[in-house]
Amino acid sequence: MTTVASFEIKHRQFLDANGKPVSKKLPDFAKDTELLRSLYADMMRLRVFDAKAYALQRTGNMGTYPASLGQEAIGIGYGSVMTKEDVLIPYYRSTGGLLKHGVTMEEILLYWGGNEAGSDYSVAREDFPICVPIANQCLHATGVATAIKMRGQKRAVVTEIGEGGTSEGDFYEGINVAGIWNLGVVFVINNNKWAISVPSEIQTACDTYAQKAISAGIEGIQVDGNDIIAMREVSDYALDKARNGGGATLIEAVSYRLCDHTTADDASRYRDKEEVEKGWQEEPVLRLRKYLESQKAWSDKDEDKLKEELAAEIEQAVENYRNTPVPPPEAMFDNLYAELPDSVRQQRQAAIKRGAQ
Amino acid sequence: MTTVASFEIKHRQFLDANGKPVSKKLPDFAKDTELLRSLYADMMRLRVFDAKAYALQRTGNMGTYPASLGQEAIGIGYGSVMTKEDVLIPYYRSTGGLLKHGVTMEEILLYWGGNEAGSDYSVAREDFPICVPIANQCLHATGVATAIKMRGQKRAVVTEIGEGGTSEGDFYEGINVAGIWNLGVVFVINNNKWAISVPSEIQTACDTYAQKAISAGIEGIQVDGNDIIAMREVSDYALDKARNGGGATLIEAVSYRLCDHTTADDASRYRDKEEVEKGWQEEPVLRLRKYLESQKAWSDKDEDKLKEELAAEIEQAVENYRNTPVPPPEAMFDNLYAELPDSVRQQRQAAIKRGAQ
Amino acid sequence: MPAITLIEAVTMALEHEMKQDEEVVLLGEDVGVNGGVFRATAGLQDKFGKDRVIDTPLAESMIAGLAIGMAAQGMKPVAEIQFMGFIFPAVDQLFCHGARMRHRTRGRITLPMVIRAPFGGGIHAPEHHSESTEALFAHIPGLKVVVPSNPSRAYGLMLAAIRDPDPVIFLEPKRVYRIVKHEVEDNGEAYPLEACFVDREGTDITLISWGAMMHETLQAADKLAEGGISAEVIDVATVSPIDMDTILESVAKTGRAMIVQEAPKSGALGSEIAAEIAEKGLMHLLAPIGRVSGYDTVMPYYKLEKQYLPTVDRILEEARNLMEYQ
Amino acid sequence: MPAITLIEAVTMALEHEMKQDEEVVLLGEDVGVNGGVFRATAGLQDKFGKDRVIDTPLAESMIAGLAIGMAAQGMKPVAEIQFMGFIFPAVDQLFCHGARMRHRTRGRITLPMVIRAPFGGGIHAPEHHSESTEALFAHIPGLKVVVPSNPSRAYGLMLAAIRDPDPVIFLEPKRVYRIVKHEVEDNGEAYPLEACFVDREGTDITLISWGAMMHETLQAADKLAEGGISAEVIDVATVSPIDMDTILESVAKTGRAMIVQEAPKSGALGSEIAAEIAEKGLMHLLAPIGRVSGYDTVMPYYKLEKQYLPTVDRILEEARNLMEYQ
Ligand SMILES: Cc1ncc(C[n+]2csc(CCOP(=O)(O)OP(=O)(O)O)c2C)c(N)n1
Ligand SMILES: Cc1ncc(C[n+]2csc(CCOP(=O)(O)OP(=O)(O)O)c2C)c(N)n1
Ligand SMILES: [Mg+2]
Ligand SMILES: [Mg+2]
Repeated sequence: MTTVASFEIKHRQFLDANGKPVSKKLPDFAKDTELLRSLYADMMRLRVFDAKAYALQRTGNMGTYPASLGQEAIGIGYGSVMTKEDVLIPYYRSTGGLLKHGVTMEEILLYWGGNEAGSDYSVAREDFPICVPIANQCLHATGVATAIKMRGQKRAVVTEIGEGGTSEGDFYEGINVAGIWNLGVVFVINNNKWAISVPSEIQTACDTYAQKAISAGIEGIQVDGNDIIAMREVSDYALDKARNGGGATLIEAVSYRLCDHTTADDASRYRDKEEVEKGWQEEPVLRLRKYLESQKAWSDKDEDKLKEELAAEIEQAVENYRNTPVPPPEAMFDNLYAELPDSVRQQRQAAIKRGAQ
Repeated sequence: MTTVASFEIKHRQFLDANGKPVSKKLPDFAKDTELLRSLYADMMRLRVFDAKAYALQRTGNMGTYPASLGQEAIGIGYGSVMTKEDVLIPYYRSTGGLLKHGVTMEEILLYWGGNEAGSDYSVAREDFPICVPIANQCLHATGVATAIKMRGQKRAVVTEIGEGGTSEGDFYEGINVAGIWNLGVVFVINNNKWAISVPSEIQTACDTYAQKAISAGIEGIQVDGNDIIAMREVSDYALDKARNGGGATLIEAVSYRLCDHTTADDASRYRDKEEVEKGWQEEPVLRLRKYLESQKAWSDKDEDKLKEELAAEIEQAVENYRNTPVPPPEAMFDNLYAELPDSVRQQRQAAIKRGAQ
Repeated sequence: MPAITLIEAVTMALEHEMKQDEEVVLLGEDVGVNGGVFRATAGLQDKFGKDRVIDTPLAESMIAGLAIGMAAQGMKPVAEIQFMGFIFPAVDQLFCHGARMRHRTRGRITLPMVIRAPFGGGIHAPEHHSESTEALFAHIPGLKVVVPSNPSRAYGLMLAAIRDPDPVIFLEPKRVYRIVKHEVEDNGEAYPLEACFVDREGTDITLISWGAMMHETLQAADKLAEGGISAEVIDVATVSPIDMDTILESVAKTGRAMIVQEAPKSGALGSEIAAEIAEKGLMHLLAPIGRVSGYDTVMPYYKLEKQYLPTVDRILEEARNLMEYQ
Repeated sequence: MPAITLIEAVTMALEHEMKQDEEVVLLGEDVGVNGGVFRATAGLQDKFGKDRVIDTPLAESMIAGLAIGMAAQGMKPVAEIQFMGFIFPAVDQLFCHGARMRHRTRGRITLPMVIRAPFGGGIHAPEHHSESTEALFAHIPGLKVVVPSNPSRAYGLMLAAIRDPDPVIFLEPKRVYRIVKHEVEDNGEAYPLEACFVDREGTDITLISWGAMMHETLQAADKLAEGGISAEVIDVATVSPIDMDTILESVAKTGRAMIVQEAPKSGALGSEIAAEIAEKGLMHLLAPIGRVSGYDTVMPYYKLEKQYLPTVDRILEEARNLMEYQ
């Protein structure tokens, strides 16, 4: 037999689990200590916000919430290289990306608190609302990128999906068309090893998720998703390529879900403690802190100050969230169509009347 | 960056377009002249049958029909290595595979003639009916293979799909689960270059369809689908593997659709004559004939005799088809459920009454 | 002004709107060079180029998802699903996102998109090519579902669908693609959505239908007239949301209502119309509400499709039953 | 005999049938080690092994397609779709193949399979987790659609669904998964499919419901009784095909019919029931046919779900209107 095609999948990592560089050549931006400190702050911000959201749910003040614990470098990584003009098509665990792209904490809380106002982003107006059905957001990303391409704009579209989500047909349809039309989409797979209780072995027979790119004729890169430097570097490359007509990239960010799937889940039912402990040794926040410390760029004092600031910021967001009134009954109808049909208008009136009772 | 995975796609061909061996090592079975002569007869049988089906449609005696012109080596190739115990999950252009697996010409005509009796196969009782919606048959194949695996049986499942069909999510979901569960499925892609009027470039950015296997962690092989020897050899390998716990294979059979998409299509609207002429130079039937002739294993007399036999066989099938009465109105209801619900029973009575009017 | 068929009217409306509004783009399987398997987009790629008449890969979920993404950016995609029987891979996109993007973002993201699909039986097509499942779409709040029954309506309603700021499912009755011609002026005038058309006034019974079945229904009305029965005939046209006012008004006048539909009877649109009449117009009813429908069984392969589809005779029989009801 | 909840009754029925019949296998997302996100399959993988309680990859079309393939080989797959809001990727498989395999092969290949899915609102779940779209499935000939409203019915109907030789969509009202307990004997006795349950006899009005809304409906019936109104209450249970005989008989007796459903009003199951009554029971009606429904809008995020869902008060209001109708 003759060989008609051959492929390789590359892996990117800069910092090891202890925050030590694995190679001498760090990317240029890694020399910018202020930048690294801000990335650290962003990851901490997400972590503290998550903890608060959990607490709100546990105390009956919010609905189900999916945290990003252990996966902070992913959303903060790609989010940190997005411009305002780029578009984010998030899934439910894209809190990091959303926050970095300007969606407010209050909006995120409102969303998970069961209020549509949370999807009416004040800043990132073109970003899609959080996608709960698995994988179909991939196709929205290709549609947005199609419009962008047709209009000759230089904007990247980023979408994120879990490794479990790659089993859905929509994921493949998305990367396939992105390949064919050379669309400026960056598909980020958060490979946190679990899809609720289902381990990654049940989602694929592949060694990497990055190799799924080969089926679409696009570039696939595996990155250590707990290494914010690698995550940012690869994202920067991919988004830049996307903006400049270079086409789509599939990034597999290898990480680990240190938390339960959501507040509605109890991962101890199906995961070994040891595995989770091992996960903690790889986690991204401490890893960057260790590196910063090794560079004398972070101290306990910095840490305390940051925590204080974050606490205040989050407290304010929570207060705003809690002070947001429940929408009136007519909110159920008011954005159904541009103009409400007569038949439904009668139902709206009835709902208002009943709500007032 | 470090390399974490690498892959190659192999291509298999034995005979060139002129029926000359491209290498000295033909597979063993190719020494069996009787076998090759029978494969030739099978391809001719399909070709003559197709022509008859076309004529029936053109004369108002049958509905839409999709021919296999130029692609005969594919279905005859994999069909020739299927045992009775293997299961075929066909698509609408799997006439070759169906015929080889025991489905009768009459049944195939009844199907395209709008009569469900055509899907009630008298021989291949476990084969699925022809699948018209693109790609969802891939998942039936994995389901059948799951049952076979759970029962510890040694049976292969074969399913066929067009290259256009690989753009559908169900195709990927199918190969993905076949990889994970190590299912004994052989996925055959008929890459006839066109999906109705849409050329292959619009279905994929890949150089090969075989590489889509990489996304599922299964073996992918590209084969010259106009070379029946290669087609049979690769199919034999894949089916054998499937029966013996070796898991799934994706076979891309590269061919060309010499005919219109179906009788309802007019390919001259969107295809260049030259391209079709080039296609004729690669076609599988003449290719094998040339090889057989070079081996002194086929003569004009053989050809005439074969054509005569086929004509008679097909005439008989057509006669049976044409003598099959239109089903009575109650046939609409009689296999809706094992037992017809009362409400529908009343409709059945009404339909019978109206039909009699 | 030459007379044109329903499908030519679709083409004319698409072309009109593409000229008017450069955000309008067509996409789907075989819509480009081939001009669609039914020729609805014939010639348009030549006129507007490959960027505005886009042959997509073969994937319906993708087509719907692309349309959603493009519409979110302010384009006005008109996507073709080749046959309604193949729309199912797209319903996840349409139901979970298409129908509710405006709602869930409080109007921040809106989707001015159209999904076109030929539907219905009667052309001896293969399996899965002949179903009428409009009721599935009509049950989903946030979608509008439109079914033109003749060339003029195809033109006017298609313009309205494209201009509508929300997603519209536009279902084309393929059996009547070419059976009647109307003189349709290419004047860019849209018909209103959410309005029934009263095609014939009458006093004894209201016949309610849409799409291809309008033709049998109108023929039945003719025959009823010959027998001295005056039927009012309503073309629902926008089957979701339905303009029930027009229907209820008519039933108030005639006292008898009968729905004619091609879909299986159970849980179909006819059920919704009957239920509304039973709720809001009961006091006017002189007879039960009739429904002439496809049967509650799988659409048969084509040899039996004539037995499946409602006929003029079936309509007449049921109408006479209702007239004779005491 | 300990009292058990609806979800425990589902588990008991699954376990019973798995013991009885080794062709019965469970599959779905998280059904294995985790026992399902609602715990419907809790403990079953321990008891029956990984071959019979199968955690699948995350793909609903695949789950349905696998079930079809397995059932075609004579197995009896019971597949879980984690929430009804995620069933849409599977409808292509269910509508194009699941519903019609027996029909199109003239009975050669049959599909004894069950698709389970929790559905409905009221538990403060995230987006897409609270819809009631049973009407979509009920419109497809060849499927049976079953909705148990309480623990005993969940047990008896689940046994029937698994034993049924054709595909059954089994929708579990998750809001009432744990709100009532019944003493249910694990005796392997199935309830008949296609039979309504008359839960309360009455003479003044027939209240018709299914699933979670049965609970509000029964409460409303209590309150009506306090006010001297005798309501007959029917649990439809098998919502397709519907046992209309029982409903029509009841309406013939009471002269008043009202349907209570959680789904959006338009084109819902209630419409079908009302249409059948309007066609076959009109002469008995003393009042319009009432429908108390969810609104014709997108299921809102959870802060407003209480406003969306029909309440006992709404049922009472409508029932009293019908009683007062002249
Ligand atoms: C189409 C669909 N099916 C099922 C679900 C239920 N569900 C929610 S999250 C989840 C697991 C997802 O895992 P993965 O894709 O790995 O993402 P992660 O949650 O780990 O970030 C499932 C099955 C859903 N939301 N959508
Ligand atoms: C889900 C679905 N979408 C669309 C169609 C209409 N259709 C029938 S054949 C075809 C092209 C298929 O091309 P390909 O997969 O390459 O197979 P080929 O016909 O070339 O063998 C299309 C679009 C269909 N049958 N099913
Ligand atoms: Mg995951
Ligand atoms: Mg092809």
